[in-house]
Amino acid sequence: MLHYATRRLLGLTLVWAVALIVTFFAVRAVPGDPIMVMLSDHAGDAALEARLRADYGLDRPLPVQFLAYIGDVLNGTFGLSYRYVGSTVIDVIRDGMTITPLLALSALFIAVPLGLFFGVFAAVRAGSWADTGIILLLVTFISIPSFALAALLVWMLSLKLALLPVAGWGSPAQLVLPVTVLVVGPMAVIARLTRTYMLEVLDRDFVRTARAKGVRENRVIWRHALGNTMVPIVTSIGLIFGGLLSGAFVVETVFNIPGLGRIAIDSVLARDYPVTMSIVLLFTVFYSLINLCVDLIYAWLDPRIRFDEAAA
Amino acid sequence: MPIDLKKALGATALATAILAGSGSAMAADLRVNIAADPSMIDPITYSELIAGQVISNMYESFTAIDADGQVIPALAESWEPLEGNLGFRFKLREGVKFHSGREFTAEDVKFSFEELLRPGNKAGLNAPYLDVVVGADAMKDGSADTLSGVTVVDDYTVEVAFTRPDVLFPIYPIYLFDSGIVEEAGPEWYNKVSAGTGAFKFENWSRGQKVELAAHADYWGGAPAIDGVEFVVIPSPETAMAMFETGDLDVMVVDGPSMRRVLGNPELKERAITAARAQVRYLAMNSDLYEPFKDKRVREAVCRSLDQDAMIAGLYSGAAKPLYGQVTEGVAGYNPDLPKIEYDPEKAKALLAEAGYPNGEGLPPVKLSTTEPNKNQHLYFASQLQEVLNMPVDVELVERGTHLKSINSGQTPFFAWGWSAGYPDGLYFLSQLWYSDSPYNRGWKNAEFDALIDKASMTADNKERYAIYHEAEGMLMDDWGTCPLPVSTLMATVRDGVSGVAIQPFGLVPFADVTIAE
Amino acid sequence: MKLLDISGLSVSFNTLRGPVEVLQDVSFDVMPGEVVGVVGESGSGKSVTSLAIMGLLGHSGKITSGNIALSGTELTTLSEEELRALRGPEMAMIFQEPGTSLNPVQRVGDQIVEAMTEHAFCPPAEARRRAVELMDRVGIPAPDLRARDYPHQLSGGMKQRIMIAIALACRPKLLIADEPTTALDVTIQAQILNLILDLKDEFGMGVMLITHDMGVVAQIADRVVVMYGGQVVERSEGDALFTRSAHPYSRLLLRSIPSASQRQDDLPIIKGTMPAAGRFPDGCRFHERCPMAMAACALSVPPLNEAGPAHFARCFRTEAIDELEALA
Amino acid sequence: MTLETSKTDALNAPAPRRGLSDFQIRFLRSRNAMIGSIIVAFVAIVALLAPWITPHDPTKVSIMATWLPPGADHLLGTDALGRDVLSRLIMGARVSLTVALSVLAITMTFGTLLGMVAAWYRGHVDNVLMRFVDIIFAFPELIIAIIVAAAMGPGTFTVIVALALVWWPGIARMARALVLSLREEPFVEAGIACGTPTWRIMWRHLLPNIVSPMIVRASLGVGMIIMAEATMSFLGIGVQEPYPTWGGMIRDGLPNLRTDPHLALSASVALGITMIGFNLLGDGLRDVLDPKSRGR
Repeated sequence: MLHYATRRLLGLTLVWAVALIVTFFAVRAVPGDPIMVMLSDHAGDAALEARLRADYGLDRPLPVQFLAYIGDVLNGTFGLSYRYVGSTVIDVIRDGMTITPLLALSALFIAVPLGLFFGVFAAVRAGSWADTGIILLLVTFISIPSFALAALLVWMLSLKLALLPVAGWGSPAQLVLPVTVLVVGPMAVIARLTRTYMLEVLDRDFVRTARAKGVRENRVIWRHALGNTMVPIVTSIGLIFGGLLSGAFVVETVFNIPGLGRIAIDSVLARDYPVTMSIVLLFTVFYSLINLCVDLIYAWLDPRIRFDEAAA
Repeated sequence: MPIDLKKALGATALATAILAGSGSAMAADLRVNIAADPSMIDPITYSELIAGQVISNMYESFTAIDADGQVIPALAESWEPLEGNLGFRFKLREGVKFHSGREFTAEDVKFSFEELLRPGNKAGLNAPYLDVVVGADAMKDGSADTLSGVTVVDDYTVEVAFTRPDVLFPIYPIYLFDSGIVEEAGPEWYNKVSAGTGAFKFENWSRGQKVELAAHADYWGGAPAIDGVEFVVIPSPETAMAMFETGDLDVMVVDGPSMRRVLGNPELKERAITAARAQVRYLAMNSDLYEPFKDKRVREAVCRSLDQDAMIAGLYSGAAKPLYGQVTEGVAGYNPDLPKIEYDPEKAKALLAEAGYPNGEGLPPVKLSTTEPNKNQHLYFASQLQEVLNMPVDVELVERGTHLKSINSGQTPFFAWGWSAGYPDGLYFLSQLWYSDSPYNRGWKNAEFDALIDKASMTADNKERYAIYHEAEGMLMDDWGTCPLPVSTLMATVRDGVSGVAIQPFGLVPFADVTIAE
Repeated sequence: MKLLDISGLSVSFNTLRGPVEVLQDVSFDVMPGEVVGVVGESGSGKSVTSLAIMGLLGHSGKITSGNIALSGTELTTLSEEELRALRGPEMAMIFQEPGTSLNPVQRVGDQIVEAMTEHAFCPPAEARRRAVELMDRVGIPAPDLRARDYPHQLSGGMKQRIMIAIALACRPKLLIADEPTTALDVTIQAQILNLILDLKDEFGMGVMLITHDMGVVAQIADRVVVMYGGQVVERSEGDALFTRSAHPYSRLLLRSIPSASQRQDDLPIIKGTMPAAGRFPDGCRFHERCPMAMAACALSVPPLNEAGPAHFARCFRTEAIDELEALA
Repeated sequence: MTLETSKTDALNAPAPRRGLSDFQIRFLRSRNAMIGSIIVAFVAIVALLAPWITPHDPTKVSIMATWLPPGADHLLGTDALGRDVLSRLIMGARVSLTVALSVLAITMTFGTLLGMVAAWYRGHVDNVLMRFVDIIFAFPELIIAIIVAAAMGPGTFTVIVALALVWWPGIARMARALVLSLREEPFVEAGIACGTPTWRIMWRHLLPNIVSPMIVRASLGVGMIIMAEATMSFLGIGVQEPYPTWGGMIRDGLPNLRTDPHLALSASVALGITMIGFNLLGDGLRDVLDPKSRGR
């Protein structure tokens, strides 16, 4: 297993390297010149422009800039921010680096059990009105755009009922709304998947065996049936986590949370290349690590899977 | 269950608890929203309006602007021109203490100027004001280490010599800072401490969240009554409004769509303070890039097709003022007597026909370019021009940086834009936007106009100078060099119990005199 | 006393096109210590019968009439929880596909232990010890090691032995074996059958052996029930059926004995295929395929007539059954 | 036919005539599929007829009639430029569906083709293709969309390209997985053994067998693409003015949610209902076509 993990990590390094290259050049393909943004209304002052360009090394050929960026990544500063004068990228994103994963992980740890519960609940009542009701509810949850849901919740819970703070970051109460908005979609996705897989597994022979030996129905469902749906569900959790990271863009914007998502959007608008690239890189690393964990969890969940297969 | 939920949830709760510890705000801090994280908090690299809101509470210049928009002495108590208007001798205020506790003297003025010009310091908006100072070029290209044009006469007297007359120099907002700061906090002091004389000093900057300032007890104007100021970063006006309503903000700077909301809500409207904005707006028509604009009648037709009153009502919900020239109310040299530009579609059509384009026939297609935030205005212009003149206009949205470069290099034929004053004098607008040699010239050029501007910058007498502005501005308007556009009002709302918050055309007055009841 | 007594059992399933009756008026019994063979093609209703006994018909299946008594206890009126308590200690079942009938993500030892702990049959520690003993008893070498294996690590025969160990864990009085050897290699089949017979004697169980294989039945069944189209078509002592079968379907099935190892699809002798449930013809359900059918056969369902001592057949032409030999 | 599998046997039935009628019955019986298809049909008809059924010109600016509340002349009121919200909503359906169907057509064609090729030839072809897919998967999709949008400049074509780029790998992976499992099936092995040309095996044997899970995926995909398009428009990198989009309407309406909820709410509701429609239809189709589907 250690061997496998090492091998996968090596493979991931390759992916990260590609990501680094792609991001570097893609970000530079974006129209808009960071120096022009710095100059703002004063764009046109050629002397100032040339000076700034030299200050930030933007007058050098692209390959040189690229090598310099790799150096900055390796020394952990990720280079100088274009927008925050005199700050390194790591200074800009340090707080965000804990905030966004915290948001995404809290949402995941709430969404998974809730999703499993609703999915199982609906599956064991397949075809009943309770099932139809839950499905409709889940479809609605999946269908509501997160920005609309956020606005609705703020309007109801913060403004009309004054129960929760409107926005911000720092207190547990300020976590409630953003996490709720993040939870709803993935929870519904997991619930729907769980229901589908449960329906299939509940038809399988070993479930009948469990019942035939007199296992209590609860244990049949939660231990035997659900235990066998975990592999596909865990697979999708990897993807869902990617969705949560993306969801952070919207939620952090709406709730004014200084996480990586909002910093990323700000940096794109400000043409703060080094920050944008670093965040994309971080997201990529984070996301691929989560998927590696998912693959490792597979093998733990399903003894039939050998690590070689999990990689495929 | 494969995931240890208890452990996982426990970890989250713990993390939340840790975060909560650092979150509570002090009761006597004034909480104000800013629309974006400032890019800097130091006076050297200072180069954006948002950062200005924060920095102006920490740093001061020779002069300041009071709540009525009038220039008043600040760090300079008085000044007199040197011979031939080639410089000024400033008498500095005595007994002014920096945040470090050191006393402000003439050496600090010299130091500040030098730091602004020193190569590699990435100086921002304030450095260009020093271009007229003797020795500035040598400083900039690194051939001199000191600024020869600045002479420290004694601790409280400093002379600044110019290469050419610049009568407005004393009102330029050049922030002056502590020459002992590098010794005290090291060369990387920018984001760590403040080195000003203002009523507040830097305390903490949580990026993306807030900038906290603390009261400067030794402030020469008297220690502030509040403990500090907290600038909360809130990009969404909707969120800002919600936070103001729930009492999470003491002062809300109102922008964009929120203005409608404030004006539509009697309770909020009552708490609103407003000022004319020190900004001009204009529709630029570059005749080099779009042939029909060469004809003055076409330009007039365009201007007469736009209804400023309708725009103010429909797009600004009334929170804007019409503009009939290129100097705005609240800025010295404003001419209140300029004739109103009437919305007159019939006359517009007639003018266009006279120019050889009856009912728009023969007009080549043209793009009206702008950025996303200004989209609505431009959609209105396009629809009016299509409807009234049958002009083939399309709106094109361009990324901001690209747009700025394009308009500043004179490559955009047709666009509307605004220009905010850097100092409280009408010369700023006239010399930057419509002076032929300005890097920001917007497509109308006139030698007589240029001559008037040159003359104005050498005229020390205010009254005399304003008369020149009026003449030049009249010349620009008579030739329909541009269509002035409405300028939105500056607005802020103030929570009950908070007093002393004032707004002037350049924004909120520093919060030195604010008190919070309770 | 009868161990299992089924009388007049009818079961229907809800399908897309409405309810379909898949069992009609099924009656037979099993005595303690006895092997009853239930024979028929797939779809004849033999598996549904066993599921009905176990109470495992699921949501779509429903007992519409009839009774099932296990050691005198009426099962059809029991609650789900009461039925569950009986599954394991009173009745147990082995399925056709050992490959899919074990939980793939649970160690096989645990699956045996679970059968006991779920009924508080014995304390967990003892259950663990007993599980290894059982594995040893059903012929698994190195049982203490194999107990830690997952199903995919075992061969088909081994898996079926585990299934048997699970079924026997709580010493049931009735063992239902649904085609226990069909999915296995021919060489293993006999071993498993012998194991079941040995265990029957050792545990004193009644066994209901479901199979399509007349050969197997001939070898080990004390009594035989032949099913077709959801009905019992013939029921007798083992010998009687083989020597004097009174139903044409049984007779034709018996001809398959020489090729006992083949699957039912290969039965070459009976023309056509059995219709799906709900599509049975009126009258005798076999008449369309019956070489000796007559007009009356298509009009009404023949009753289960006595054809000899403890021997019943559902055919109008039982007396003329020997004509079949001539026809075929 | 075995009784034990009677619940699902209709699906495995070889006779096409019977399968079809079963499909119809299942479809008509499926509450999800019915509600979903009614909604989808409604949205599709609205989108198709949009230019003829909008009560006003959706791009007509009326500066003196801004922010009108819903009323007789403007059933859903007007927006910040006095444009009729209902008309914009109707045109928005057209834009959303155009984008979604274009993306779907592109990704389904290329994704399926590449997935099949990867699974069929395995080895290096598979390795290269799937590593490429992995890399795309390694980026959160919104980031890819943002980069593409930023690089190409916003616009309808950009949205289609960006979303197609994000979507095809999922399709390819699914097609690959389906073909990999089919490859071992006797009828395919028989085909190979008989020397049937590869393209023929793919076209005649593989494709028809992966069609129904792919259709399910497609119908669920439409909803997700519409949402993605709306999110891009919401973030300002989507379809541009003067074309109305639901995402753009929500973005424009959100700052005024409390004073003038009609703009953001009507677009949110339209988007939500359309999403519900496609999701229900997709779920329903899955239940009907492919109850054992395990594809994601």
